[in-house]
Amino acid sequence: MSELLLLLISTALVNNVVLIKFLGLCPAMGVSKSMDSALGMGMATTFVMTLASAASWALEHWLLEPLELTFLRILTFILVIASVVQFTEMFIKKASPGLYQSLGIYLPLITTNCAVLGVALLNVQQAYGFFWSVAYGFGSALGFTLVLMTFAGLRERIALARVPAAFAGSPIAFVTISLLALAFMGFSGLNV
Amino acid sequence: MTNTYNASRTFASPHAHGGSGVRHTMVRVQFALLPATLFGFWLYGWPAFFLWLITLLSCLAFEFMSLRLMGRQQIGRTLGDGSALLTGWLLAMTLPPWAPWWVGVVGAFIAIVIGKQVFGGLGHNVFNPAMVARVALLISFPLPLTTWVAPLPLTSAAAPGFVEGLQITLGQMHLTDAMSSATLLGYAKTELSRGVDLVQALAGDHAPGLSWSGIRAGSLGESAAVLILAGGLFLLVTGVIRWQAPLGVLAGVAVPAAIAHAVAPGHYLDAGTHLLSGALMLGAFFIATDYVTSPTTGQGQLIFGLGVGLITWVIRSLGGYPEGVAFAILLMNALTPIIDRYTKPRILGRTRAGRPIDPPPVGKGA
Amino acid sequence: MLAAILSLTILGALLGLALGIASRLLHVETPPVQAELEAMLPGTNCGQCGFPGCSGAAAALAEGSAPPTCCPPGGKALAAAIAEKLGLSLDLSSLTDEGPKLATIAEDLCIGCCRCLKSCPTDAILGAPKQIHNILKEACTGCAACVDHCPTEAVVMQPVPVTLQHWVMPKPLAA
Amino acid sequence: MGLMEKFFGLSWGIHPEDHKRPAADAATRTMPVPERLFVSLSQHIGAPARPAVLVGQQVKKGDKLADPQGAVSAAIHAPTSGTVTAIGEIPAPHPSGLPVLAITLESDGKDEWAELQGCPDPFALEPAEISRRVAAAGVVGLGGATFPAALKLSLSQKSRVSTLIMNGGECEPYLSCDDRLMRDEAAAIVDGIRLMLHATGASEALVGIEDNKPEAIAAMSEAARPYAEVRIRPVPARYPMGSEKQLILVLTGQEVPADGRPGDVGVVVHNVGTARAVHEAIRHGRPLVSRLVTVNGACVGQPGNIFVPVGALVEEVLAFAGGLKKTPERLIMGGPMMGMSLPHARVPVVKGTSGILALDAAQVADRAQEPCIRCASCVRACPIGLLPLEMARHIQVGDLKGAVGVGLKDCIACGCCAYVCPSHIPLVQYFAHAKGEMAAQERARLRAEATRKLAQARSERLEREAREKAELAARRKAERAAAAAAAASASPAVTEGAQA
Repeated sequence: MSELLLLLISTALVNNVVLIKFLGLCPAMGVSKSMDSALGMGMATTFVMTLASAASWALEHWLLEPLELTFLRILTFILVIASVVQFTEMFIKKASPGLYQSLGIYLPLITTNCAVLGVALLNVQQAYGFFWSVAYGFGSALGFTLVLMTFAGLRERIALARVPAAFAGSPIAFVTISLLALAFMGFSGLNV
Repeated sequence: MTNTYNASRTFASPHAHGGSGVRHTMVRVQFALLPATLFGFWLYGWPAFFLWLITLLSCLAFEFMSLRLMGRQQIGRTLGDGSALLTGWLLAMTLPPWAPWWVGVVGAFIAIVIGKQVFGGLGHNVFNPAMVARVALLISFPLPLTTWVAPLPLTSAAAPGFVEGLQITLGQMHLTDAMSSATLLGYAKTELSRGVDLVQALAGDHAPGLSWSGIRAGSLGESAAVLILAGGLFLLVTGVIRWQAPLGVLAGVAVPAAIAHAVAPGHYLDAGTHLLSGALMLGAFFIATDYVTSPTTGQGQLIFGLGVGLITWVIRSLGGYPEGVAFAILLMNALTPIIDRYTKPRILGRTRAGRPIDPPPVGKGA
Repeated sequence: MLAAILSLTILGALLGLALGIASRLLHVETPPVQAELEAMLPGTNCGQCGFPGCSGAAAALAEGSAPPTCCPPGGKALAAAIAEKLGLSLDLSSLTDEGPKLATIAEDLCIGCCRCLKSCPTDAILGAPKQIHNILKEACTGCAACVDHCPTEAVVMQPVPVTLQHWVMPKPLAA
Repeated sequence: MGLMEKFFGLSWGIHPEDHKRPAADAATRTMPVPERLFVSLSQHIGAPARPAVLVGQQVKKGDKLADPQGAVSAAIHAPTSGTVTAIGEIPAPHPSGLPVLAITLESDGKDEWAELQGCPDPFALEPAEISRRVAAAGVVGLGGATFPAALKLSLSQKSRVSTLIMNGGECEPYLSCDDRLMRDEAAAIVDGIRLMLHATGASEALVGIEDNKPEAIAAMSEAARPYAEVRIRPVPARYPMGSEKQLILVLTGQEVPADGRPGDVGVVVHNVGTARAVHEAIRHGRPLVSRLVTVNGACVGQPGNIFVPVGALVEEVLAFAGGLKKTPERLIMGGPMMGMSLPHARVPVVKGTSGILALDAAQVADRAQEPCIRCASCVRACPIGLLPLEMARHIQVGDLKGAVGVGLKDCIACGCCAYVCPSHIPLVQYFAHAKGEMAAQERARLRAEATRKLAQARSERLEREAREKAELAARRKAERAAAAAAAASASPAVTEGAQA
């Protein structure tokens, strides 16, 4: 049990998928205008990432390796991720149209979210077992959501600030997320 | 002769004021910092004073430059409100005393321009400017930021004179190895990595008892934990800061430290050492209580403090860096908007979730 | 090689099938945005936005070819509502809300030709042939459609005088 | 503020220096009726009153000048005897200096009352009758809100209120008109309270008086001793103790729901001044034509409390109070925390004028606004538990909906936040601007909706006219065809072929 906890902490905080591995930056910048849409995006990505990790492990060990088709790995992973995202989009459109409206274009874009594919490929690289790869997927998605929520909170506050004209809009967002990355480096080297 | 009166513009109520002022608060904080700073000058000699001076002056210069660039009016008044001065002062307090001059200038640039003015000036920045600069310097220039110096009180013979001090700060004279030494936390971290049991490592002249008096290697203003504590209590009594954040930070470090020390004394420092070493005291009373970047309500400040304390202890005991206060402050600054959102005071007549409370059953009898 | 092609096509087919079923289960029809937009517009077809009436403006807004501030009578409130509905960012700088204007008829110039009567989208002008006309203040939307119809230029747009009840405390200058 | 109170007592609000003495201790003076009175027609919450007199008409003191209009309104009576010389616009006692409709009354110097219809035994009257007489006398809340008192009485009667709270708090600094009334006319006030108890059917009355007015507490306790149902309850002196929600919370421990009225928790709140006005109206039949006004501030010659006829100019009141020693920094009607700054002194006193203050620069302590450093002293001072700094920041960038989300609708504009703000930010001005702006946007939305209905009505009219014209044309064509057919049938042989 404690290794699971340590794995989650290490993927969520120590080598955070957005701020340390720099994966999934465009949704981090795109959807973090308000905390509610950030939470919605975080949930959607967590759902997709966990499912994608499980599916990619299954594909890897039951389909690609037995038939030595590992060169098709990225293609099949993207296929699976795309269908999971499509399913999520339909589900959110049905469940909460408000969230669907606020996520807008970034919901179908989870397919191209490099964090999702990145985590799937990292799972294969680190040759985790089924349970550990799902845990790894869930942990990094947790890290993604944590950063997204924190960054959304900061952006909501900055939206009310008197930012000089040169920095208004996305420049100040880039400055903020870089300072956030600076802060996350404190966790580097956490021998957990 | 009745004096006729004509209003110059429409005034809104209230037409009275309680008399408090921003400058008034800033002066009090600087006054509380004075004892520890003077002790730092005495302990580390002239170079410390020059570094402090350069940092302060460059902070003011960068503030003036950015205000001019942004075309703000009353630049004189804004400079005079002492916020840039305080940021520079706090930054200087966390730097190694004999660091070269450019560390102070670059730190001031990062703190004032990137840390504050970019967000819109006083009151709009989201991260504590001094900590942003401290972390940026530590990560980009590790060597000058971790060369500590053994205490050389001004009165002792070996202390560098005025001119020598200036040269050290300007970088002509580089440090001989004899002078440099490790801080308590740094020493504990290296011993741990070499697998040496902490109990014997701290038995010799590195005993933590020394840190009580402050005569030990450390940053410019942090070594005298007792003096900072005194300054902090002064601020608490005069009402400039509130008790929630400092108590949270100190408890956030002391509690896990005590538990871990009890479980494995060999691997974890005890609570007392943690409290008195490194930048904790300065962080608890002067940095965690920075109005702009900490939560608004008392409850939020308590959570903020506990978070800072816990993360500091985690980084100190398990992390890669010997000192975690700066990182912890930045991380909790990032979480402040979320903390503020969930620790709003309850509005009179509404439930905590914001819906109007339903009135009690009213009737002739009830 | 065959295994690669086969496995991918089967996988694709299976997933496609699953998605087809799911889309039928989770089908939800969304009302066309244009109808909702049209309900928000004033509906006076005054043409100040340059589109053929409010439905034209609604269609342009739905396609995204018209900015949310395209409807002057709507003022800031309408622009904000449209921007929120379409999820667009809004800059109110272009909309100089210098306050609504109302049409007033100079009674000494009015010759009772009824030309302005017919052009008013809200029937705000009262009058009969050869009688002096006048304007109902509550009905006039300030769309100025009547101004250029008047041969004797008796119709003038005048700003609405501020009354005690409608006065708004000025915003303090931000330091 | 004692240590106990700091930790366990009331933590909201502020504790300003009350500046009430020596004005509160000075004896009450009565101002002679000035030569000309300007009686404003909107001196109360609700629709302005409609003039009931003609220009040139002779009136006696107490005659009705204007009738209430609509559900929420109040009657207005002649403050003195004389002739109505004009009904027109005069500058209103409002910071904007905009005009308001008013009746100008030229006094004939006799100051002669009309024949009044008092009632020796008012407790025999029906509660509804008492409300009717109070309405007929034009009594409004004298605490400053000026809500028509009769309406409140009948509303409480309907919602079966159990407790009547008399607001003797007067927590605003400088003001002492309620204090003076309680000291001099405690018996009249207690009698008014008993009348209101009878009118509302409430079982007990709690009179909340701040403990910085010991003489008033003593006088009222003395006057209320014979009546058990009237209980004097001293409350801690702090601002805004006089606000409805705070007084109810402290006296009864009940919290009024955010969008509800005190009636929802079985309570109704009236000012002690209103009680005296009710007593005068029921016992002696005298309408509300004059009131006690505190004239105070560093620039006033002899500060004190003065009985002023409604409609007298502020200029004349100041002249009667010893004139202005120096030009004031700011002239205020009401208290310094919630009062209105006046554009100039040539504006009339109204029923809601509890004070006229001529403050100098030191007392106003106005300084340039500096950026907000989020010190949250405003959050601690807010008696309603709002976040003034967040609301102001939302309003600064123009996000009014965001400000409402943080609680702008619950703000009572008491002024505590702006009073304690170290950066001197005019927070209440932001909130007043935002509320005004939202009201303006709401009016614009309603107007747009009305316009849409008018546009639809017009298009329907045009369609109907077109349809009728078409039918008319069709009917005429049919008639012509029928006439032609009839003509054809008269000579069938000739036209048969052509018709087919």
